[in-house]
Amino acid sequence: MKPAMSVEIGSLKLRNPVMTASGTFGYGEEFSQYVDLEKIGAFVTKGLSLKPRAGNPTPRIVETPGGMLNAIGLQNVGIDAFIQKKVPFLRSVNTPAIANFFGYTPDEYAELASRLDAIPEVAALEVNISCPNVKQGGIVFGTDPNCAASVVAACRAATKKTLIVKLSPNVTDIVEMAQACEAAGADALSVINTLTGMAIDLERRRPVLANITGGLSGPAIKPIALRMVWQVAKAVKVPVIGIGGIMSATDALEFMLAGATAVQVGTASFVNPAAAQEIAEGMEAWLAERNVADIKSLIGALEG
Amino acid sequence: MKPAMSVEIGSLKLRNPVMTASGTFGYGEEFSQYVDLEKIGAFVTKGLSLKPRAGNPTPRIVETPGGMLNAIGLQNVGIDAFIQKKVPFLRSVNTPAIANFFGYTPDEYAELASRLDAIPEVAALEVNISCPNVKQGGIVFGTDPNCAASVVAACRAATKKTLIVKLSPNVTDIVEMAQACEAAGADALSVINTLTGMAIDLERRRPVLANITGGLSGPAIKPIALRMVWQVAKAVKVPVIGIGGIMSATDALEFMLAGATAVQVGTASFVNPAAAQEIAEGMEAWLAERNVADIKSLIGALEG
Amino acid sequence: MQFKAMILDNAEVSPGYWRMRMTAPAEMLEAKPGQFVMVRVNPSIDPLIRRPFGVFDVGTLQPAFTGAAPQPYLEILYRVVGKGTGMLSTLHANDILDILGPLGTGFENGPAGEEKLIVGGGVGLAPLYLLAKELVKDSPVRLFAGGRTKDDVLCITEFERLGVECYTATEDGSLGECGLVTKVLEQRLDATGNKGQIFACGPHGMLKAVAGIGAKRSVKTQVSLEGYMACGMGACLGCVCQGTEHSAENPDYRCVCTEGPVFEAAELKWEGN
Amino acid sequence: MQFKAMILDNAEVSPGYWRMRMTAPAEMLEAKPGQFVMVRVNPSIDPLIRRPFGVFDVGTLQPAFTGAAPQPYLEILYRVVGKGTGMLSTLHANDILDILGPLGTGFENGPAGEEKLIVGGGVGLAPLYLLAKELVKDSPVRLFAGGRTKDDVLCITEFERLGVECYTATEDGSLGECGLVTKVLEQRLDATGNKGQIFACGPHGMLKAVAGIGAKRSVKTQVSLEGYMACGMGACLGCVCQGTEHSAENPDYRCVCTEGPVFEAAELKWEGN
Ligand SMILES: Cc1cc2nc3c(=O)[nH]c(=O)nc-3n(C[C@H](O)[C@H](O)[C@H](O)COP(=O)(O)OP(=O)(O)OC[C@H]3O[C@@H](n4cnc5c(N)ncnc54)[C@H](O)[C@@H]3O)c2cc1C
Ligand SMILES: Cc1cc2nc3c(=O)[nH]c(=O)nc-3n(C[C@H](O)[C@H](O)[C@H](O)COP(=O)(O)OP(=O)(O)OC[C@H]3O[C@@H](n4cnc5c(N)ncnc54)[C@H](O)[C@@H]3O)c2cc1C
Ligand SMILES: Cc1cc2nc3c(=O)[nH]c(=O)nc-3n(C[C@H](O)[C@H](O)[C@H](O)COP(=O)(O)O)c2cc1C
Ligand SMILES: Cc1cc2nc3c(=O)[nH]c(=O)nc-3n(C[C@H](O)[C@H](O)[C@H](O)COP(=O)(O)O)c2cc1C
Ligand code: FES
Ligand code: FES
Repeated sequence: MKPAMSVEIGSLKLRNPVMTASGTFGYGEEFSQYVDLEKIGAFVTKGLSLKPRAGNPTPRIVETPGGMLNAIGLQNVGIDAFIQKKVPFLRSVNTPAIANFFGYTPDEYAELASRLDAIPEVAALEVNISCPNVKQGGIVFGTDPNCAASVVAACRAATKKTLIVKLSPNVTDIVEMAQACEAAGADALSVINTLTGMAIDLERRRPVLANITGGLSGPAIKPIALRMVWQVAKAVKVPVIGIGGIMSATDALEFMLAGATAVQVGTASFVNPAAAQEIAEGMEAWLAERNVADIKSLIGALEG
Repeated sequence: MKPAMSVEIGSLKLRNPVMTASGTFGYGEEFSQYVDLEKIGAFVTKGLSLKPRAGNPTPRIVETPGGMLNAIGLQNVGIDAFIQKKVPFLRSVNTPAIANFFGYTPDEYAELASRLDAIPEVAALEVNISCPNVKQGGIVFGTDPNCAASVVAACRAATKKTLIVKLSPNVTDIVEMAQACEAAGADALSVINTLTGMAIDLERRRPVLANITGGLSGPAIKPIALRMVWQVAKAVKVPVIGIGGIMSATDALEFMLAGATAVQVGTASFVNPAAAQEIAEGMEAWLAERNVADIKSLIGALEG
Repeated sequence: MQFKAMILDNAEVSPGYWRMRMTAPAEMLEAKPGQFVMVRVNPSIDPLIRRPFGVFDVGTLQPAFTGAAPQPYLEILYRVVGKGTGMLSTLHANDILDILGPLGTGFENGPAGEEKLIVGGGVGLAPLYLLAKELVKDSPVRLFAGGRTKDDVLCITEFERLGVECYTATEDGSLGECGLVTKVLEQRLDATGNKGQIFACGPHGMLKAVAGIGAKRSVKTQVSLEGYMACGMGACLGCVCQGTEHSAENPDYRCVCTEGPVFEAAELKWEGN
Repeated sequence: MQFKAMILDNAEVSPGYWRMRMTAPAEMLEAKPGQFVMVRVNPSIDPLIRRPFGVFDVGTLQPAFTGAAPQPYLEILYRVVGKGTGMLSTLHANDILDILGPLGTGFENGPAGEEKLIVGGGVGLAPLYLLAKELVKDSPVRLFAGGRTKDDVLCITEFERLGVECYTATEDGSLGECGLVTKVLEQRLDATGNKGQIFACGPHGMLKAVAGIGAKRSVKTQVSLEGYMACGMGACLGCVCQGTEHSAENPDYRCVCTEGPVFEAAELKWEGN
C-alpha cells in the first residue's frame, strides 16, 4: 500500500512534506541536474530584497564541528532580476516555489510581499525576519515579538498567498515569537533559521568569516531545532515547518513527530545534492514498511 | 623559553587557564587515575544543592551529531554529604576546587553560598543560574536579567570568595545578562552552560530522554559559545571563562583570543579523560613554539 | 587505564555479530569477568561518545618460532546495532583504537563446588565467557543461551570447550528449545531443587525474568546491566539504575558504570529500571 | 553528475602530497582541464562539507589478458593540509567515495601553434597536467613549476613525458632556480618578446603576481582560483570572488564554482580577492 504523503501548509498543497530551505538550493535550477524537482514537496528560493544586494566579503563560509557557519550577507539578485531571470524556470517546474524575502523596514517587507503576490509562479511567501530593523537602531525583527508582529502584519495586508514566517532561534522564548507572528496573520511558521556563531583562525588571530559572526546550520543544530519545533507546535494552531540539520528520512520523521507538518532540508543539499528527494523517498518507504497509511498521522504524534 | 601560563580569576590564581566543567568531572577524584590534577588550573565540582537530589529518571543521556544531550536533573549528594565525603579529597590535591551550586529561590542560593564560603577547601564559587525560580512560577533565573541579578546579589552578600556566575546561552541577549550579573557583584562569568535541545526515538515515537528535553554540549555548540564569549568579553570588565565544545588546545586558545581569561573543558573529558591535562600541555607547547612569553597576551587578542 | 590498542583480528562470527581481538597492556589480564571497556571508535567527532563493551576474553599470544615477545590481548564480542558498532565492523587488523578499562565491578564467583548457572541472551553472552573460564576452575558450570534465532546464539563451541554444559533456546525454535531460555533455566532449577546460583546478562526483559526466578526460588542471582554511558567512571551520572529502596524522596540511584554493571538482582528495583 | 567511485590506488608521491586514482563513469572522460570534483570524504558528519579537488587526470584502464571491460578512471593530486585531506590519505584501494563532477568552467585552450606557458605553484600543478595533455596536441608547451622546496614540485617527469619543456624554481634553491617561479616565467617572456599565453594555478600570491605580469606585458592570462566552497554548483554563494568592476554599490561577485574556477586574470579585481 502506497502511503498518502501529501500535506497542506495554509492553502498550499504539497505532494510530500519535503521542501528545500532558502539559501541552500539557489533558485531551484542549480539542482535540477541532481534532483527530480517533481519528487519534492516544494522549494524555497534564496532570500530576496527589493534591490540587488552584494552580500558580505569572503570568506563567507566555514565548516564547524557537525555544521557550518555562513555569512553570505543575503547576496541576491533583487526582485526585478528575480522576475526577469528566475521566474521563467519556476514556471517550467510542476512543483510549488516559495519565495523567501526580507527587508529593513516593515514598509520594505510589505512592498516585497505585494510584488511577490503578483507573481503567479510564486506559490507562497516565506518572510525571513532575522534581519536588523534599520528604523529601530538595528534590533533584529525576529528577536522582538512586537517588531516581528509589525512585519508580519504589514506582509499579511499585502498578500493573499500563503504567508510563512521564518523564526530566528536566537531568542529566549521562541513560543512568544511564534504566538506573536500567528496573531499577526502568519499562515505557517518555519522553525528554525540559523543560530549565530563564530569561528576563529588561531594562527592568523582573526575571525574566519569576514563578517566575524555567521549563521550556524547543519546536523549540529538539530537537537535545538527539534526542541523549538516541539515547543512551537504545541503552542500555535498554524502548521509548523521543521528546519535544522535534517540529513535523513529519519531526521525528517522525527521533526514530524515533534509537530512539524512539513520540513525543509538545508545544509544537507550541499553534502548530498540529491538529499531532499532521497529524504522524501525514504520517508515514504519508512511508512510503507510500517503500514502507516497517511503521513499526516505522524504530525505531533510524539508520545509522552 | 617556558611561557608564563598563569591567569587570575578574581582573587583566584590558576597555574594555567584550563579548568574542568561542572558535572563532567565528578568531584575530581573520579578522574585522578587518568589526569594529573596538579597539571590543570582548577576543577569545578558537580552542581550542589542544599538537600541531596535524586535527579531525573533514565535515559538521561543521548548522543547527537557532534554533541550530546544530558538531563541528569542535577542529581547530587547535597551540601552535607559534600562536606563529609568529598571535601577530604579536595584537601589532598594542590589544585583549586571550585564549587558549582544552584537553588530554587534566591534564599536557597544565599544559604549555599554562605555554607560554601565556610569551607576552606573550596577555592571559589560558581553559581549555576540555569534553574527554574520556584517563587516566580518557574521562569529560569538565567534568562531574566533582574532575576539573575537578585540571585547574584544574594550570593555576593553571603561570600567573600571569588564568585563566578555561569550564564545560560538560551537567551536573546547574553550581553544584557552578563552586565546584570556583573553589576550585581559577580567576580567572573562562565560562558556558556548547555543549550536546550531534544532527541526523538522514531521507532518508539517518544523523546529519547525521560525528561523530554536536555542540555546540549560538545563540539556542536562551540561556534555559539565562541560568539557569546566574544560578545560578553567586549561588554564586561570582569574575566570571562570560556566553555562549550572545547576538545583541543587549539579550541581553548581560540576562546582566549575571543576574550576568555580561562576555559573549562566539559564533554571532552568523557571522550578522553585526559583531555584537560592534554589541552593545558598543548597550549603551553603552542605558545613555546611561537615564542609567546605569556598566555595573558592572547586574552582578547583577536584582530579585527 | 587508558591505552591504544592495535586490532589483531575483526571477524563476523554470526550474521551481525563480530569478534575483535586487539593488543592490550599486561594489566588487562587482571580484568574481572563482567568488567567492561569504553572504546573510542575513531578520533573524529562522529561518533563522539565512547561505546561500552564487555570483556569477552583476555589472554596472551605466544608467538611460535619467532623471537617476538608474548603479546597480551583483549577480545570483545559485539553486535552491529548502530553507527558506532557499524564503524567498528569496518576496521581492519593494524587499525588503532583508544580504550579505557577495565572498568566497573564484575561478578563475584561464589563458593567453589557449587553449581553455577550462567544465563545469556544474544550478545549478552559477551561478558559471560570470561566468567565461565573462571568458574570452571572450581565449579560445575551450565550455560543457558537464548536468542531470537540460531544466529543470535553465539560461541557455544567455545563454552563447550571449557567443559561447560550448554543449553540453548530460540524464540523461533531454529536452535535448541523453542521459547525463552528462562524456561530451560527453570527446568534445571526444578530438577536440582533450586541449587547453585545464577549469573545473567542480556536484554532487560530477560534479566527481569531471571531476577524474578531468582527471587521466587531464593537463588542468589547476579545480573549485568546496560545503561546509556558517557564517561564510564562515575562522573556523568548518565548510566544510573534504581536500587530497591529508590523513591523520589529517598533517591537510591546506583552508577551502572562503577557500582555495576554487575549487581545482585535483589538490590535492584525492577519496575523502575 | 554524482557517482560512487572505488579507489584503485592512493599513494604519497612526495612528502605530504598524494595521488589518488579511482573508478569513474565514462562521462568523466569529457572533463575539461581546469574543472574540478567535490569529494565527500566519508559518510559521517566529520568532515561534513565536501572538499574540492582539480581533475588531475582521466583515462581508461585497458585490463591486459583478462576479459574485463575497460574501466574509465579519475585521478586527483592532493596535499594533506587538514582534516579532510588527512582522512583521504588513510583510505585504501577498494574504499568507496562519493563524487560530484566534473564541475565548473575550465581553461580555454587558445589558438593552435601559439606558445602555451603553464605556471604552477605547489599543488596548483594538479589541474595543469590534464591541461598540458590537451595543449601539447597542437602547441608548444612550457611548464614553470614552483614550490618552497623540491618536495613541493610535483610530477615533473609526467609533464616531461608529454613533451612539455619544464622549468623549476624553489624558494630554498633545492631544485631548479632559487627564487620565485614568476622570475623564470618573465625570463621566458623577455626572450620571446611576450609571445603566447599564460595558464596559472597556485597560491593566491603567485596568481596575483602572474596576473600582474600578464597585464603589464599584455599577455593573455587565465588563472584557476580557489574559494571556500560548500555546494560547488552556484547555490550557496560561499565561494565568490570579485570582478574588476566590483564595488559595494555595484556588486560584481562571480561564483568560483560555476563561472570559475578558471577566469581571465583581467576580469578580476586583484586587491579585493
Ligand atoms: C556495560 C555495558 C557493556 C556492554 N557490552 C556489550 C558487548 O559486549 N557487546 C555488545 O555488542 N554490546 C554491548 N553493550 C551495548 C553496546 O554498548 C551498544 O550496543 C553500543 O554502544 C551501540 O553503539 P552504536 O553506535 O552502534 O549504536 P547507536 O547508533 O548509538 O544506537 C543504536 C542503539 O543502541 C542503543 N545504545 C547506544 N549506545 C548505548 C549504550 N551506551 N548502552 C546501551 N545502549 C546503547 C541506542 O539506544 C540505540 O537504540 C554494552 C553496554 C554496556 C552499558
Ligand atoms: C576549485 C578548487 C580546486 C582545488 N583543487 C585542489 C587540488 O587539486 N589539490 C589539492 O590538494 N587541493 C585543492 N584545492 C584545495 C582543497 O580543496 C583544500 O586544501 C581542502 O579542501 C582542505 O581540506 P581539509 O579538510 O584537509 O582542510 P581543513 O581542515 O578544512 O582546513 C585546512 C586549511 O585548508 C583551507 N581550506 C579548507 N577547505 C578549503 C576550500 N574548500 N578551499 C580552499 N581552502 C580550503 C582552510 O581554510 C584551512 O586553512 C582546491 C580548492 C578549490 C576551491
Ligand atoms: C549558505 C546558506 C544561506 C542561507 N540563506 C538563507 C536565506 O537567504 N534566507 C533564509 O531565510 N534562510 C537562509 N538560510 C538558512 C536555511 O534556510 C536554514 O534555515 C538553516 O540552514 C537551517 O537548516 P539546515 O541545518 O538544514 O541547513 C541559509 C543557510 C545557509 C547554510
Ligand atoms: C553530563 C553533564 C552534566 C552537567 N552538569 C552541570 C552542573 O551540574 N552544573 C553546571 O553548571 N553545568 C553542568 N553541565 C554543563 C557543563 O559544565 C558545560 O557548561 C557544558 O557541558 C558545555 O561545555 P562542553 O561543551 O565542554 O561540555 C553539565 C554538562 C554535562 C554534559
Ligand atoms: S557512565 Fe558516566 S556515571 Fe556511569
Ligand atoms: S560553492 Fe556554493 S556557490 Fe560556489
